[in-house]
Amino acid sequence: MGEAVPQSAAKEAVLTVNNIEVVYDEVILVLRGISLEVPQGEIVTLLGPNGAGKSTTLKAISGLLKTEDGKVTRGNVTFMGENITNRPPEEIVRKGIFQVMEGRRIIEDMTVVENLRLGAYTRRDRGIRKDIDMVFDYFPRLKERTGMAGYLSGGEQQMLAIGRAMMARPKMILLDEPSMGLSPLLVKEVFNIIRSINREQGITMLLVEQNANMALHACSYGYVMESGKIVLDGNREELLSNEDMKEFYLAGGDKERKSFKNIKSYKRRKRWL
Amino acid sequence: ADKIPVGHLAALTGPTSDVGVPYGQGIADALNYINKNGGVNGKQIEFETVDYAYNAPRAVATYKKWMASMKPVAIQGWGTADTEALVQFIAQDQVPYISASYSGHLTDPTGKSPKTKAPAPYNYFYGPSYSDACRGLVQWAMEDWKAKGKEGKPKFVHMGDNHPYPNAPKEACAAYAEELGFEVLNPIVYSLKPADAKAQCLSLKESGANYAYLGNTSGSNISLLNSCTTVGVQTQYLSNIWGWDENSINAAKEAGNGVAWVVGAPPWGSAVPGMKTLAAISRMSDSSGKSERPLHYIRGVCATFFMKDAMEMADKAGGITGPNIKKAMDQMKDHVPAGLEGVCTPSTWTAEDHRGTTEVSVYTSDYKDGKFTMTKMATEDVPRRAEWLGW
Amino acid sequence: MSDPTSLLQVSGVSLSFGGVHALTDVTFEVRKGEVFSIIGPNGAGKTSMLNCVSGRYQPQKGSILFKGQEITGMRPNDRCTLGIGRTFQNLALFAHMTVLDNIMVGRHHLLKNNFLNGPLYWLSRAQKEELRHRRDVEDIIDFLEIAHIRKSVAGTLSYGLRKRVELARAVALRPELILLDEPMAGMNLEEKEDMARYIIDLNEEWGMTVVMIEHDMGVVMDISHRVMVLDFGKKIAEGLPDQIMDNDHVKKAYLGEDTEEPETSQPAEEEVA
Amino acid sequence: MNWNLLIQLLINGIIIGTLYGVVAMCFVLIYKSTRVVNFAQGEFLLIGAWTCWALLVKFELPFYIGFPLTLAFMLVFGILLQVVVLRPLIGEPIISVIMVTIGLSMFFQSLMGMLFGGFARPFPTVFETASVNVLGLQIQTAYIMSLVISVVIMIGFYYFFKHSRTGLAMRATAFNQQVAQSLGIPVRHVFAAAWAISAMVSALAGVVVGMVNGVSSALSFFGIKVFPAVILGGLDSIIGSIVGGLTIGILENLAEFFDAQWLHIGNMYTIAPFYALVIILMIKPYGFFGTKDIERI
Amino acid sequence: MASGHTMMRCGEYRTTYQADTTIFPTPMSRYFAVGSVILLLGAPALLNAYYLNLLIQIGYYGIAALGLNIVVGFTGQISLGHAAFFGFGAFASAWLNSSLHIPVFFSIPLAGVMTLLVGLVVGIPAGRIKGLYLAIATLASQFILEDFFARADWFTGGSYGAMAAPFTVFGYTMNTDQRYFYVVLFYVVVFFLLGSNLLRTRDGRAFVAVRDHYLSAEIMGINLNKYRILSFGISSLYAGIGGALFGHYLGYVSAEGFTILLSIQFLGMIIIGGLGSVMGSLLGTAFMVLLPEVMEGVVNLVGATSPDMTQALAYVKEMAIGLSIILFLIFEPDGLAHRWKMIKAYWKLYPFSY
Ligand SMILES: Nc1ncnc2c1ncn2[C@@H]1O[C@H](COP(=O)(O)OP(=O)(O)OP(=O)(O)O)[C@@H](O)[C@H]1O
Ligand SMILES: Nc1ncnc2c1ncn2[C@@H]1O[C@H](COP(=O)(O)OP(=O)(O)OP(=O)(O)O)[C@@H](O)[C@H]1O
Ligand SMILES: CC(C)C[C@H](N)C(=O)O
Ligand SMILES: [Mg+2]
Ligand SMILES: [Mg+2]
Repeated sequence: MGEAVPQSAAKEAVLTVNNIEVVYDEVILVLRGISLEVPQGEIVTLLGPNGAGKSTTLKAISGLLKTEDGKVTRGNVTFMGENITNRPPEEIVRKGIFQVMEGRRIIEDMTVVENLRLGAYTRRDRGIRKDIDMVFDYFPRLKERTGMAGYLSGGEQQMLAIGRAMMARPKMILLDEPSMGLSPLLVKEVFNIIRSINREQGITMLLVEQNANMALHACSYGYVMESGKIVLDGNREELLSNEDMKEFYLAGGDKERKSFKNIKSYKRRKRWL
Repeated sequence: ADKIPVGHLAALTGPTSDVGVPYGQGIADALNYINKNGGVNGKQIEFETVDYAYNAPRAVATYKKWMASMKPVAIQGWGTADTEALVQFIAQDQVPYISASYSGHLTDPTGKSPKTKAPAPYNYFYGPSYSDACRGLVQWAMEDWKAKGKEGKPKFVHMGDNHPYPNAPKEACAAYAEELGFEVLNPIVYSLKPADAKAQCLSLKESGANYAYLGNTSGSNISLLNSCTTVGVQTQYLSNIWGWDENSINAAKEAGNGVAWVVGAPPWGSAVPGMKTLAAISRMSDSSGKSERPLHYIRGVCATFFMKDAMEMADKAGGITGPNIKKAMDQMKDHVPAGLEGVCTPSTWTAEDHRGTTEVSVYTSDYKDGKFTMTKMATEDVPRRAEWLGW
Repeated sequence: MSDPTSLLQVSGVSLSFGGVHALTDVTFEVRKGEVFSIIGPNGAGKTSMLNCVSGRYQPQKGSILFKGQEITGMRPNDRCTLGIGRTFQNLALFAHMTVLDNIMVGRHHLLKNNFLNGPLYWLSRAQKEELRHRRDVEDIIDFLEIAHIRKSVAGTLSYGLRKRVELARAVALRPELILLDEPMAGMNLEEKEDMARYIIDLNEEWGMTVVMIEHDMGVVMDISHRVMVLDFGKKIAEGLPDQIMDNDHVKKAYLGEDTEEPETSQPAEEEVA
Repeated sequence: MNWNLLIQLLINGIIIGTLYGVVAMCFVLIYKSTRVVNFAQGEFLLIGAWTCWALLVKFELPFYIGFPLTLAFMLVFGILLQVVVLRPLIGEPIISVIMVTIGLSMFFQSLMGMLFGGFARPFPTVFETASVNVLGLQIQTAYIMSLVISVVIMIGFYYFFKHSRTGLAMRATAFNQQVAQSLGIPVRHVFAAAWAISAMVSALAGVVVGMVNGVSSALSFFGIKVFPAVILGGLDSIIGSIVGGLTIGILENLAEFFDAQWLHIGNMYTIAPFYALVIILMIKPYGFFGTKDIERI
Repeated sequence: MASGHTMMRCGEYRTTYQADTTIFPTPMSRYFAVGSVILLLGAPALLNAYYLNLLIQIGYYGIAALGLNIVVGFTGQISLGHAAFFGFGAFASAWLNSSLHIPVFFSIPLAGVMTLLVGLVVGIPAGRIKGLYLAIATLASQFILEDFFARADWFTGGSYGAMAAPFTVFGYTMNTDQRYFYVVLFYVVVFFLLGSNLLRTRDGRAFVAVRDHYLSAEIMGINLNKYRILSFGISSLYAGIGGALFGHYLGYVSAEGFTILLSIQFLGMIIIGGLGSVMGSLLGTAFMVLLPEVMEGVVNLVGATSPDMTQALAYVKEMAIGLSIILFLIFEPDGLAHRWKMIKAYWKLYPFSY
């Protein structure tokens, strides 16, 4: 994906989120009209502060919202021309969208291998064994862990969650903070993996990240959201050179990185709202 | 005309519904029949049937509810636990209570017997008490033992759940058995609910009991006999009045052959004069007149008619009130309700002694190829000892 | 033997689960008033180390001294009374309680009312006591800027906010030693800056000694006084932040500087910043 | 000491215990795939037994037709139950679902009472020889049948959960429905399969008990009676359920032995297993084979 | 705040921490609660015996249900043995009164304390056993206690049960529903207030913390064993008080009244009412007490003319109860308290939903 894509509209969008509104528990309005597009074979990233609604957006796409008493009350989500708004999650998985949930939601009372096999639940081909080995090649640590996955360290669980998504071989992966809790070395590796999966298998990705730097470099297009709204979007270059982005997400950009020690005020947030 | 409020507590569901349903039906049919045929001296009986599922607290709650609203002048009741729980309440409220519990504890109206737990002035039931019935059975058993020419002391065992009903005659009967020359073994507990009882049967078999008293109701006895037959128990079973009937004979099939049990009424269709009235009563809930009513049904009818007769007497003696009905009951001597001759056993109640009868009919049954017969083997006259009052 | 400046002394601690050696003969010391960071690759045993200090795990070998007192066999709830508080890597809030109640639980060992006088609320001193502590808790809430979610049910918060509430809860314990397990995971730059500020204030103004596990090297370098590196359960380095950064082993095993560069224009260090 | 009695009681315990084991297995099956404790388990037995009884007695079908028909009926019943009652509850707190099974139990208990009355009904004779001799103890043929079938089922389940894709999916569903759904597991189908299989196997147990003791509402008490068995074996262990069942069966009979020989308390048979249960749980809090909770923080 | 402002309150306005920690989140709810109690004071004069009886039932079961909610809803330990504790309280009070001649006035609270002690003993396994395993262990205690009731002649009258004398104060016998109602009402008010206070103070929070995340609770300084066992103790106290009130109301106590079925019903009350909700305990109890009565009423419309029909209707009634529970949970799986909250939230924010 080396070349930057100038406009998200340049390629056919596989996934279109059209002005959706999401309500939890029938009362808590969280998303107020989010629209975004993910073109075929690209990596699109979604950034934003805590509580902005990034995870909610992903769950609205994958249908998992339903399992948390949430609902898309307006707008719609289309995947490959098909309306998938409020469809049950397992149906959406079978259509080819796989979400890696935030906070490493692995199945704790199963082994690593069993978790991986479950990742491939919707597949019926023979390649499962081979793919398990592939995951182990990427994350050799996992291979040595034979006990219950619940005893893995945080980072190991994160590896497993990513590995499980690789097993699914979906058309599209929604990644919710994949680099969370990983060591710097592994963060780099995970982004390498993300790019290589994207490139080699042509899997489209929607990536939610806090590591804006990494995410922006990996993506072709990005959105920034705050309090349930998209406040900024643009392709990689645009975002990387945006002054606000530099200040709040990218640590000053070209300038000397300022030390965490010297930040004296908390309330310097810029809000686009 | 004024109505006569009567409460009817029945066990139509729950662990004793197997016998509770026919008995309750007998009472209801009898009451409806009475109302259809002139009532009690022209007064209609107004009765409410409440299913309390053999749950004593529920019976007490129902009683309290009745006393707060309909204020019955008499009650047709059911189980031992609930009737014994209500003894003091009804005495206080002066409500005659005819139960289907034949617990010996209910037979002492004054409490003069040392064995009495509590005086039960307002309690009545029709038939021999459980204690007397069991005494009659062991009496019969001893005769049987001798008739068969066996040597030594026969062994007797009481079997039943840990529940007031099976427990009621436990000690009284064991004492009499001992007196008659039985060796009394440790009682065996088995559940009132039908359940596999092979373990208990193995104990029974090992104990070598010659005579085993079954204190539960028919449903649980069927299971017990099935289990015991499988295990190969050789015992003469002696069943209580609620423990064996047409239904259990059919259900247990060959496994139940030879059970000796207490019967408180002639079987349906016997050649006795009262059968005609009985058939008419039965038609109250079965217009075809085809159903064959089990023994429990017939006893329910008798229990109701004794009450009706007492009400009539009370009416003449100044009004149908609890105390008057009691007085009337206490004056019955070898009484048989009109029209039910040969169906209801002549019964006598006095102000001092509520043992209506101490005569015990012992029957046996035989099942073969889908048919069965019931045969009377003996009528045991149990002594009416003063110290057995209330025990 | 106890050095008045030393708050926590861990000596020769080993811990294994079946065949997995989570910790092997680890020895270190945390001095009063410092910010001490533990870094290391995923699965190195960092969390396990905190678990040994807070009492969740019992090391098979070695001893742990807190304020000169042996705490190795002590129950976790008693250690908290001594002055050890912590946050968790995989969120461990009381999901169905409000944020406020979550933090109030932190006051548990400081409160005196109980099941005998608590129910008599108005008649006993319970009400006064509760309100007094409530004021302290409000201070913490103000300090961590979570006033707006005070009454929210913790389980419905976004990941980042939950981390902050966890910190508030740990602070409410008024510990002398606070153990933070990846406090900045799942936060963007701006939020990390805030978090760093909070930690510095806790350390400098509230006088808490901090032990922190963190993968963001920028944060670690900037705010910690000393750093310890674990790898495969063994301590491989300890020292001032700058020394650690220069350690070859650390560079290789943890930061991954020798691995293939990601396809971005930025050098690796700045990416994680 | 009466060795003969002891041995006979032990054999009896093993036989009854297997039956407990089968019912326990039905329990475990549902628990393992949905985390629901099925309080209506006893009613499944009851429904199965009455259905078979009705087919054999009312419709006068031979056993080899009536019995498979019963199983088929129960399969459909299980699926229907899932579609109508349990599906709307997917994703809701497990405790609500458990309460629903209590509601189901009340409902079916009374429905059966209404349809078939409170009497115990005998089963028609199915096996030529009603009982066979095992080590000197007569044992009903029906029990032998259940023993054989249950061992087969047990082995089947064991492999199913350990190795099949669906088995894995069931375990995943039990762990967390949301995660399972995120993996594309059709939670509804998993539920349906679990309930249907469980209902079917329960029917088998119901028929066996019915053959021996007659069919009556008392059958449903089995549902509660096997709780100790389930727990002793470990809530989520197929093998455990059988071991637990056997343990309880043997315990009951041992209690009967001690009671009959020395204690003479009466009722030890029913109560002793519960004492044993508490003691065993204190030593092994997850039963013999239950999976320990993951205590990781 | 006292001034009668007419403006609608929209959202939350609280100025002191005290106002913020009250049991009643809005003045409305406080007026509502106080108002209901005042209204209830007049109930004996206004209602007939039937309704009074229902209210009394809701009262004593409600106290016990709150107790169960403390152990299940707040501490997260399922108990299947609550009926046994309820029974123990009933027996204990009857026994204290009849054998030790302690007036009923004192025997009721004393019975509560006795039950608390039993609860603590039975709760000991909770220190080691968790989740459903614990639930089944409590099931065991249910059966063990039931067996004890049927056997301990000296204490319970064995399988025959025991008589419980009526409640007397200052020589005044509260033997009618009209009078006994006040006794029950007093206990309900006191124990619900005590309960609410407990739950908003230190130990109450500890219970919830243990439920939500016992591993982190322990690290927050909460002694797990202590609170797990304590919650059994407190829940038993409530059960014991409820049971004692029940015993002296009915006048008769029998082991048959305290079976697993009642335990399950208690569980039903709190699940339907809402786990972890004080008000829910009462709402759920009302539901479970009234449901059979409503069904009875519906069924009586058909009118039974024979035992056969009475029997059939008894079954229909049970079926209807089962069905209502199922339907209720399908449509309101979080319980009545949740629905109540939603209604309140709706009104508070009306007309601005969301
Ligand atoms: N199940 C839920 N019920 C109610 N509110 C919820 C629920 N889940 C999320 N929210 C609310 O929705 C908002 C957005 O949450 P979301 O998890 O999408 O944020 P996020 O952008 O992923 O934040 P983070 O970076 O912290 O993960 C938050 O204010 C949160 O409190
Ligand atoms: N209770 C346990 N049972 C079995 N293995 C465990 C247990 N706790 C930790 N481990 C293992 O010990 C090792 C160290 O785990 P730990 O959680 O301490 O790592 P960590 O340094 O915190 O890693 P991360 O940065 O990924 O969180 C891991 O390999 C983990 O699988
Ligand atoms: C067991 C039943 C037949 C009821 C019986 N009348 C009793 O005494 O309890
Ligand atoms: Mg998120
Ligand atoms: Mg860790």
